[in-house]
Parts: sequence; structure tokens; C-alpha cells
Amino acid sequence: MRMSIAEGLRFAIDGCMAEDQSVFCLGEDIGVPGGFGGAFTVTLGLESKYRDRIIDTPISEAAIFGMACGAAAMGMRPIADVQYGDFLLCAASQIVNQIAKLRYMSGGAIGLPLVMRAPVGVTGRGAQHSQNLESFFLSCPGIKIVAPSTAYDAVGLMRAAIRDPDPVLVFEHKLLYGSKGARTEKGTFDASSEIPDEYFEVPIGRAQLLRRGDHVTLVGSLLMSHFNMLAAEELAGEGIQCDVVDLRSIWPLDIELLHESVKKTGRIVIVEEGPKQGGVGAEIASGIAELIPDYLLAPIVRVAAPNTPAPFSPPLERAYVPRPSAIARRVRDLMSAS
Amino acid sequence: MRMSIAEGLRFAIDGCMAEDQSVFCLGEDIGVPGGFGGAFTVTLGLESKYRDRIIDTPISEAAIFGMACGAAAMGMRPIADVQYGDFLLCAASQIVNQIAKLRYMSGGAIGLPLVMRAPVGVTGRGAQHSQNLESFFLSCPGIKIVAPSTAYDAVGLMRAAIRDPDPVLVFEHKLLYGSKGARTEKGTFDASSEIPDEYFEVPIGRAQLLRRGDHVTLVGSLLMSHFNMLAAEELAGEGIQCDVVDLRSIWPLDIELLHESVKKTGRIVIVEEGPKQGGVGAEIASGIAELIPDYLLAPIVRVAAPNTPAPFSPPLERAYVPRPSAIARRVRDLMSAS
Amino acid sequence: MSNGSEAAEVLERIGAERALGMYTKLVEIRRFEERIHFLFLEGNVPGTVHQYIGQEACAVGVCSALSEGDVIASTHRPHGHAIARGLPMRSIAAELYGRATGTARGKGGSMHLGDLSKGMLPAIATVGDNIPIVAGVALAFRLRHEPRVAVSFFGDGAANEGAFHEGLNCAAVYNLPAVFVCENNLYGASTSIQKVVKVENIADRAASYGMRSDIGDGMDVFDVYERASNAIGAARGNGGPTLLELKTFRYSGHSRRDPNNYMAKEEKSYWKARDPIALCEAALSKCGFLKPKLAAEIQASVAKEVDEAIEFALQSPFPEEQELYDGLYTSIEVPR
Amino acid sequence: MSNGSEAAEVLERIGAERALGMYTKLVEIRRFEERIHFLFLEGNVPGTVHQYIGQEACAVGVCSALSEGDVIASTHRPHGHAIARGLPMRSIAAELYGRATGTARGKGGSMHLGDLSKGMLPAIATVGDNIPIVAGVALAFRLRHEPRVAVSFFGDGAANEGAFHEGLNCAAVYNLPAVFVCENNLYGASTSIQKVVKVENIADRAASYGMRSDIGDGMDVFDVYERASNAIGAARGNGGPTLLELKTFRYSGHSRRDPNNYMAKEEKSYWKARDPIALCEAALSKCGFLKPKLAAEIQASVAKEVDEAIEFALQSPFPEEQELYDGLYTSIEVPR
Ligand SMILES: Cc1ncc(C[n+]2csc(CCOP(=O)(O)OP(=O)(O)O)c2C)c(N)n1
Ligand SMILES: Cc1ncc(C[n+]2csc(CCOP(=O)(O)OP(=O)(O)O)c2C)c(N)n1
Ligand SMILES: [Mg+2]
Ligand SMILES: [Mg+2]
Repeated sequence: MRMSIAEGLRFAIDGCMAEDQSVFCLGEDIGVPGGFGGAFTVTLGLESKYRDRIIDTPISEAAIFGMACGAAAMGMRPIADVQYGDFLLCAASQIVNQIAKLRYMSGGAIGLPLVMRAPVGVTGRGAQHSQNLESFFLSCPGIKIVAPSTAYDAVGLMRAAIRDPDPVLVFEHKLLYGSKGARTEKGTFDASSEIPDEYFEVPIGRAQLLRRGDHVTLVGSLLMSHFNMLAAEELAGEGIQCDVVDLRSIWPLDIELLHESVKKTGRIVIVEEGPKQGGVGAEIASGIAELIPDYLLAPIVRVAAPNTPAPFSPPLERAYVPRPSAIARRVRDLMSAS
Repeated sequence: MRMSIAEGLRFAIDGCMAEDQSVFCLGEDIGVPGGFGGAFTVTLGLESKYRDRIIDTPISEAAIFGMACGAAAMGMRPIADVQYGDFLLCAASQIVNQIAKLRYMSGGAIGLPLVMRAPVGVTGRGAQHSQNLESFFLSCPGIKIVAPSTAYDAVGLMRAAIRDPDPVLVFEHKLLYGSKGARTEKGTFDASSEIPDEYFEVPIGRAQLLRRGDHVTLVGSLLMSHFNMLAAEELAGEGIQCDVVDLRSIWPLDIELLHESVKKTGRIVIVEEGPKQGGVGAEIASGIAELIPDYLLAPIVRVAAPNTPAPFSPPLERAYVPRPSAIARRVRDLMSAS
Repeated sequence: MSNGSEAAEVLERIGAERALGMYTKLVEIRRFEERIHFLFLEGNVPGTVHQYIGQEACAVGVCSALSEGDVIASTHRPHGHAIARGLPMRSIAAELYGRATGTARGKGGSMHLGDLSKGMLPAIATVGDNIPIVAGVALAFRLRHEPRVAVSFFGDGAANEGAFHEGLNCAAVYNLPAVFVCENNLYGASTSIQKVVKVENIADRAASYGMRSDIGDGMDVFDVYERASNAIGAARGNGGPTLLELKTFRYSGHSRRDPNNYMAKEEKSYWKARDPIALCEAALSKCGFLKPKLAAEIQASVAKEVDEAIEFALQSPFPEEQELYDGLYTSIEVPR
Repeated sequence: MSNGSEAAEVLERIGAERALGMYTKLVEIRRFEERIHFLFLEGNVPGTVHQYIGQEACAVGVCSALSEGDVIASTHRPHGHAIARGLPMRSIAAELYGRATGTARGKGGSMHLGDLSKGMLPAIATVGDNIPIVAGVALAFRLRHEPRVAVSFFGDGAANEGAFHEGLNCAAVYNLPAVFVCENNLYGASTSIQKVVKVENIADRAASYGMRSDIGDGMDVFDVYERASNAIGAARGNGGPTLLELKTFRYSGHSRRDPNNYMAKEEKSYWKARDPIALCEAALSKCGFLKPKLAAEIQASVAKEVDEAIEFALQSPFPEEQELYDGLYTSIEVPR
């Protein structure tokens, strides 16, 4: 069946809730009859199927993640979400000081099988509803981080995340959900996929090669993977063939797959929607530069947003986020310089 | 006069408070008579000099930084602190969503001349009092970040931070304070300096070359700068000469000075006290690999803590933090491989 | 203000000019929001909008009681506060359209409306976060011995955030010149307050901090004005902060195209029967301050102002792409 | 329990065995902490310590009212809770010394004592953060319809954290089987509660959440026990959560070498005159449960237990360096 990412996430959550009584959802506006099904419709309708296990919360992010932590320590499998990734910061101590550290602090005695969900992406809402939080949490040992860029990955990674014994943070992209109704998002990108009937998982910690090419490795995640594909298409017309890698997991980072690709291409352009400073791109670049520098035919390139918050004004916002054309331009420059 | 870092910070704060009525301090246990002067004695005694401007707060980190934000927007110059860097996370939304973004969101109309202080470092207290938060906030456009490794820098950077028109986050190291009395820290490192009588500033955004050598660049900050110096000394005995760079500022990062050094040495070892994943080291490595890869005679090396929280047990903790001997070993390996 | 003779007294105290000024502001907000709603549905307004229709009496009542140096902070739903505080409607409209002539040169957008030179911080769209910030504004006033007051507007939903607790406690502890205005519109997004709060009034929470509290009729601009005046007066006179809860209702969706399907029909009609503009009109007519002709004139002039504001916005240029790098740091360029 | 005959009734209800058990626990905590204090000053204990001397009746009174499947969470000051909850003293000592035989194999240390198999989460040293976590534990019990209760211990200082507000509100809203025990020892580190809280009792804040509250004498183990039993019983019987405030005092410094110079002499002596062990001893003696000989035996056996615990710790191996990489993730190795 063809599904959008919002539908795919719902499908995966529904499937896991049906199988396993310990799975439950916890968040703001996730199960109000007549409401939204969360900020982007992911849990829409599930409240009528699982009355007790779709738990609407007060606007209390620290409590949402704190409660998820406590419940997970008791063997439940909570799925906690924020309406916008930026508000993970309201719960940062619970996530970084508690959830990420609790198992380690217990000498490995406690398991925390919990899922955290957060929509990210720069989407017309100004500085406080636009931040890409991946790089913040990349600094935090103890959690796994995934980022599905297609509905197939959304289903498979969500299922893997729910069934994973460790805390998993799932970043979802506002422009990729394909949410319907009053929650439709302007500027949406089609990320729908054909979803198999049988349950499947996409393994956490493994990247995916979306397209093969010998000249340059293009790597990114979420919306940037779509932009990379567009750029690769454009470049293919000019005879430049890209290996396009979708990270799928931000942590653990599949640096091996990237090494393989770069060993072949000798060039890498790392694309990130958020600011460059301290970004995920820095970790990727380092992982290449440290271990396989001899394969590089050209300097590593990071394409990212400027080192500023996201502006609101539409033309500024367009200039802020790396566009396919800008990505293609950077690849072209790289090719012609090496 | 010779001062410890704790004394130096106090000296700088005192001087600025004497000069400028708009400077005030805000934090837990910072001005209680008979108390601590903050967790590490930095404000000790100032309460008797500036009764209204040393403000003891409830244990409410979000309010501490939120109030600092509001007061700074009105033109005051607050100095807000947490007792341990880890608790910045309790105020993460105020710091990242508000303080860092407010000026930009106002179209540049508002200034936020505020200072945030946070002690970091792995010092025998277990996972929740040990985290090095530099890499978290490196992902956050809109704040400047400094990290003094000597009392001289503490005085100069604190004075620069207080007088800076933008938000500055000052990371201080528990083992470098040289705090006295009941607040003495075990395993303290001497970071005292001779402090000139005249007021001076250390410019934000500029690194410092601590030692010259032609073979390899060793870069770090805070305690790691001291460890790098020890390693460099050890290596000098073996004929390996290090350029030792102390970052002084984490953001803006003085990548130019590092470029200069690496252009000379052709090798760089980046040392970080916190975990490697998404660390400050990644940003430095990228900044080298992107721009001056051709100067590299050997792969970039990152020496950092394992990708775990800090353990409590003393031998584990010793193995967790990069030691001078381990740094020296990595340099030796690098030299013999290239 | 349930009782007629009392209402008349209040209006007398307020005086015709001020009372009509409030009426005009109510109408300005309503007409502006209606127009924005229409334009948004047309796909003409970028981003998302959280509208203020139904709650106008809150912003207008409180802001009418403020003095020039006072400072307010708002939320994700700030259009009404911005108009009530006296920011030019054209700059507000331009900001919503992301134009260089907007209150933040287009950098902020709908959710970050503000103009400190007019006594309004950029709105803070992170629910609850403006509360400690406003305490900090008040702390600055206190430290400088300035007779100024800081006001935080927030919703019922925000009262469940940790920032509410920490901010109110600090304001009480330091006895700061601040007023915390909770516009209790009974919903946080789609979530009924009854699902997430077990006490009857948000104002009851003031007791936790040893703070004064009051509850006003958020549909009655004059009641709000009176209570706000008291709270602001107390704050200015070193009497410390107040938590002022205003019972109100939002007619508009929470955001964007939200049809409010989670609200009961009877609930909607109950509140709409107490429409703040209708109530105000009735009170003003009854005491003779407002005649049909004047009402028509005000309506017409507001309609014109809204037209002009939208026109101004649409005619205004977008900021130059280069501005992306402006206004982050004061003393340095954005590091590349 | 001010009045003698009532006290006798209570003790009768509790029974000699349980009452003597509580007495023994009080002594265990006191002797253990005294020894640790001494060893710490000698430079023999790594890291820092936050000690529990003076507050023993709180941990013992509450934990004595718990059943096996119940779960507690503590703070930076957890030694007393761990002993009261029945974690072996030797594992506690070993953890303080960072040994492989410790409650967390040395990974946690003093501030993260715990053993979930014995009903105690790793202590949470981030002030306030255990409160929502305990709500989550209780939520798990509720969702699985288990008759178990979750207890959060925290200080007066923690009641000013946002996490307190959010956690208590959620617990009330979902009517969770939890008890929130605020050990009000009048200070958060060096800061007097009077500087940072304007209400008389932390318990008064329960009203903000529509939560039941109670106030107990934190120096009287039997009073604590009675009140905790009520709160725990209510929680277990679906009666929802309670905020239970215990008025107490810490004799020890806040941490490390803190000499408590910020406390007035009279304050210290006032509280020491109500020493929890002395009070308990007096009550037990009066009703005949405790004779001097038995007291001496208990003291001696506790002294021996403490000796053995410390000896055990000191004899225990440190974890192997390789363990650094253990226990973070369940399903994967730590990525290098
Ligand atoms: C910290 C935070 N959490 C969640 C949101 C998403 N959100 C925006 S408005 C809103 C509801 C706010 O309710 P209330 O405070 O009552 O204000 P109202 O919308 O009713 O004016 C939510 C949940 C947010 N902006 N900030
Ligand atoms: C979030 C956070 N802020 C600050 C600290 C530093 N700190 C540790 S204990 C303490 C005082 C706690 O007071 P209280 O809650 O009353 O507990 P008590 O120490 O009296 O048992 C402080 C400020 C911390 N551990 N966590
Ligand atoms: Mg509301
Ligand atoms: Mg206390």
C-alpha cells in the first residue's frame, strides 16, 4: 500500500501497539477526539483504538520525557513526542542527563526502551519552530538517533525504534510528512512509499545508498536527501555521477558505508539543513578526514545553512536552506577544481 | 599579583561591577553570608560589596537564564551561572531558543549583553556532574563561547565577556579554579597567573599559541591545554616539537590560527575532554580538512573521551579522560606513521 | 461588573475618550484578524498564524492600563497584543508578510511580533518561556529603581510549563514589578484545560508563591482594565507582582486551518453570546459614550486602516538576501 | 504525635518488631554516615558526598511503609534512602568507593546509588528531575494495573524546579499511584528556604494541582511512618498521589567539607534537641519495646555491620578498565 510518512509512522506505531501492550504514546494533542493527532497527524485515530495508551499531556515537555523515562525503566515502551523539535530543549535535562545516562549510571542494570519523536525542518514558522536539533543530540552518548526520509524508512525505522531496547530519538521532517486535512503543510515534498504488507524493520545504524555514481559522494538526511537526489539528477545530465547516501541513522553513524563510497568517488559533499557550526556534517567530515584521507581527490565540502537561527521572511528562508541548485553548484565547483 | 582562576574571575567581575552599575550576578548560593560564593567560590565576598547586585536564586535554572535574558534586553549586564555545566540543560530552551535567538528574531533591534557561567570537567562526581557541554552549545548560533585555561585568560576573557554586547557563555574547569577552603577540589591543577594591575581584555574569538614546534599541532582547551603542554614537554625530550594551541574561544573558532599552525606542522592532534561524538574536535577537524587538506602530512587525529557518559569509579574515570601520556602516545604514533 | 450601576460607575471613572479608545482597539484587532484569516485561507499569508479573535478584551484591557515605559511580552498568539500595545498595524502586517518594513524587518514573523521601542518584546513562541523573561525585565526595573512595570501574556496551557512555576516564584520572591496575565481560553491547542489541570482557576496557583491573584472577565474590556490597573498600580508602587487570570475564549482555530472540531457547539455559542465587542458596544451605548453614528465611523476608519496596513505590507519590499547575516551578533559578523 | 497517649497507641499499632526495625535502620544510617564522614575527611572516599545525618527518620519512616514491589527514587543525598530501602550496606559502601561490587559496579557513585531489583532507581542528582520520572514509574504501574506505588524523595530546594511543577501536575491529572516526599530541611545547599519560597509549607503547593497533601514531623520516625502509610495506602487503592512534606534538618554539611556556617547556632541546637534517634529511643523505651541492653546490642551489631561494609568495599576490586564501555547500550557496542 502507498503511504505518506505520517501514515507510515502511524502504521508502525499501530502495529507495535497491537502486538505489545507495553507500547504507549505520550504527548500534547495526540489523542483528542476532533483534534489533530499530534502536530502532524501521526497518531490521528489511534486514540479510539487504544483509549488508555494514547495519553494526552499538559504542555509540560520535561514531564513528558521524564515520565517516559520512568515508565521505560519499568519495562514499558513509551513513545514520547514534542510538537516541534525545538521544544526538546524544554526537556533537555531529562533527555541528556537522565534518559541517556540512566542505564550507564546503573552499571547496565536498567533498560530504557523508549522512543522520542521530534519534527524538524525550516518551514515558514520563524526561529523557534525551525531548528534542526540533530547536532545537539549527536553530542549525547546513550541515545540512538534516526531520521527517515521516506515512508518506507519511517515504517521500518519506527518499528525498529519501538522494539529497540535503548532510547531512540526519531527526527521527522515537517515537509516530508504528507499530513492531510487542516494539517497539510505548504511546500510539502512527496516522500510516500509502497509499504509491504509484512512487518519489517530498517536497521538502526545503517545508511542507505540511494543512487550510484563514481564521481562524488553526496550525503545528507531527511529533506536534504531529497534535495541531494534532485541535485544528482541535475548533475547526471552534465555527466557528473553521484553516489547519494541517505544517513537514515544519525547515531550510530554508518561511517563504513561512507568510507566505501568515498574510496570509490574520492570526493564528498556533506549537506545539512541546519547551521554548519558544530553540525552533523562536522562529525561526518572528521570521520572521513581521520580515517581515509588518502582517498580524497578534493577537499571535503560541507553545504549547510548559515550560522544563524532560521529567519521568517520567505526569501530569506529560501536562501537559508541549502537548495538543490546550490548543492549542484558546489559539486560542480568541486569537480572542476579537482 | 598572582591569582588562581577563581580569584581571577572574581577580580574581573568585581572590577566590572565597580565600574558599571548595570552588571549584576544571578545564581544559586552565590552570595549567602557564611556560604560558598557559588559552587566554586568565584563570587565569594562580593555580596558584602554589592548587596543588591549579587542575587541568590531559587534552584530554578530556567528562571535564572530567563531572567538574565529579560534583564539584558533592558540593557542590564547580568552574569548568570549554574553550579555544574550539566544543569545548563535545565535552562536549554531559555539559552538556545530565547537568548541565542532573541536579537535575530527582533531584526537586530535588541541587544543581549549577558554572561553565562558554567563549570565543566570530569571530576569524581559521576555522570551528572561531569559533562563537557561545549559541543552542545557549539551547535547554537547566537552565542559566543569562551573557555579560559589560565587565570590570566580568566580575567581577560571574563572582562571581555561582561563588556561584550552579545551573550557569552563562559566554560570554567573545576580542576583549574584553584578554589580554597571547604571548596578545594581534589586533583586540582595549578592554573594561576600573574595578573597585571591594569584592566585588560583577552579578545573573544582568538586562540593562543602556548608553545612553538614544527612537527605537530596539538590543540585543546581548559584542562586539555594543560595536558597538551605536559605531553608536548614529554615529546620534546624525544625530539618531537609541538605547536600547542589553546582555543580560548570555542566560538567563534579561531580556525585561521590553526590553519597557520598546521600549514607549518602538517599534522594535528585535537584533544577533547568530552566524548568524541559530535564534539568540538569534529568542528576543528572539519575546518582543517575542508580548507587546507593539502598541507596535511598525516591524517587528522581526534583524542577524546569514549562515547559514553562519565563513569564514577576512579580508575574508570582516569581511563575516560585523555591523559598527557595517552596524548603523547597518539602523537608518537602519528609521527612514526608519517 | 455584572451589575449595571457598578458598570456605569466604572465607565464614568474611565471616561469617554479612553473607553472609546478601547472600543476602537477591540475593533482594530477583530477586523485585522478577520482580514488575515481570509488572506491566510487564500494562501496569501506565509507561514502559520495563531489568531486572537474572541480574546480582544484581554489585550486591550491590560494594555490600556499601561504607561509608556512599561514592557509587555506575548506568545505564539501575539497579533492582538501588538495592536493593543500600539505597534503600527502596518508594521505588524508587514512582519506577517515577511517584509523589510515589518516590526523585525521580516526576520521574526507572526510568532515573534514585537518592538521594544514601543514597549513590546519580540513575542516568544515557546510556550511558557516568556514568563521568566518578563520577571527579568521587571528585575531590571527594580535594580534601576525605575517605576516601570513588565507584563507577561500567556495562555492556560502555559501554566503547566516549568517556566511558569520558576518564573512566578522568582517574581514573588523578589517582589518584582510584574503582572502575569493568564488568558484562560479553556484550551491549549486542542486540549481542554479540564484534561490537564485539576484546579478550577489558574489564579489559584498564585498561592503557591505567596503571590497576589485576581480573576477577571476576559470578555469585558472594562473589567479587565480595572483589574489590570490595580495589578499594574500595585506593581508600580512596590507592591509586588500579581497573577491575573482572564476567563476568555478563542473563536478562531488554534492555528492555520484548524476548524475547532474538539469544541462543543454549545460551548462556542455560549461564549459568542458574550462577544467582547458586543459587550463593550452595549456598555458604551448604554452610558451614552457611543452613538450608532460614531460606531459606524469607527468601524469605517478601522476598515480603512486595515486596508492600508495590508496594502502597505504587500507593497513593501522583502529584505535583501544579504540580511540573512544581519542582526545576530552586535560586535562581529556571523562566522562562516 | 505530640501527645503521649496517642504516641503509645501508634506504637502499639506498629508493633515491637517493626518499630525496632525502624530504630535499627535509623542507627544504621547514622553510624554509616558518621563513618563515611570520617573517612571522607581522611581523604579516603573518592568524589564528593552529600550526607543524611539528621534526616534519618524521613527515609526510614517512609520506606518502612512500602511493600516489596514499590519503587523509590532519590537525589544527590541518597545514602539514607538506600539503606532504608534495604540495599545491602556493603554494596552501598562499595559503590561509594567505586568498586565492582557496588550497586552500579562503581559506575554511579554516591550520587547515583540505587538497585532496581531492590526497589530503588539509581538516584538522580539533578535537583528535581526525579519527580517526573517517578510519575512515569507510577504511570507504568497504572497502565499495567499493578498495585504498586512509586515514591519520590526530594528536598525543599527541588520544589522550585520546573520539574516539580510539571511532575506533580501530571501525577495529579492522571491520578497516579505516587507519593512525593519533600524533605524540607530548610536549606537548599547554603540557601535558606525563607530566601527562595514565600509560603510557609511546601505542602501548600499541592493545592495548585488538586493534589492531597500532608505535613509530618521529619524527626519522628513513627509520625512519618503513619503519614507515609496513609499516603501509600491511598495511592495503592487508586486514591491518587500525595505531596507529603516532612519538616527536618540536616546536621551534616551540604557536601564535602561544608561547615554549615550559614546556619545559626540556635537553629542547629534547636533541631539537634529533637534528634530522630533520641526521639525514637525515648518513645520505644517509654512503651517498653526497647531496653538499654537491647539498644546496646543493636548499636553493637550496627557498628559491626558498618565495619564489615567498609571492609568489604575496601577489599573489593575496582572494575576493569574495559568496563568503561559496558552498560551504555543494550543492543550494540559503544560506537568508537
Ligand atoms: C514549549 C512549547 N511546547 C509546545 C508548543 C506548541 N504549541 C503552540 S501553542 C500551544 C498551545 C498553547 O496553549 P495556551 O498556552 O493555552 O495558549 P493559547 O494557544 O490558548 O493562546 C502549543 C502546545 C510550543 N509552542 N511551545
Ligand atoms: C538542577 C540542579 N541544580 C543545581 C544543583 C546543585 N545542587 C546540588 S544539591 C543542591 C541543593 C538541593 O537542595 P534541596 O533540594 O533542598 O536538597 P538537600 O540538599 O537539602 O537535601 C544544589 C543546588 C543540582 N544538583 N541540580
Ligand atoms: Mg489556551
Ligand atoms: Mg533542602
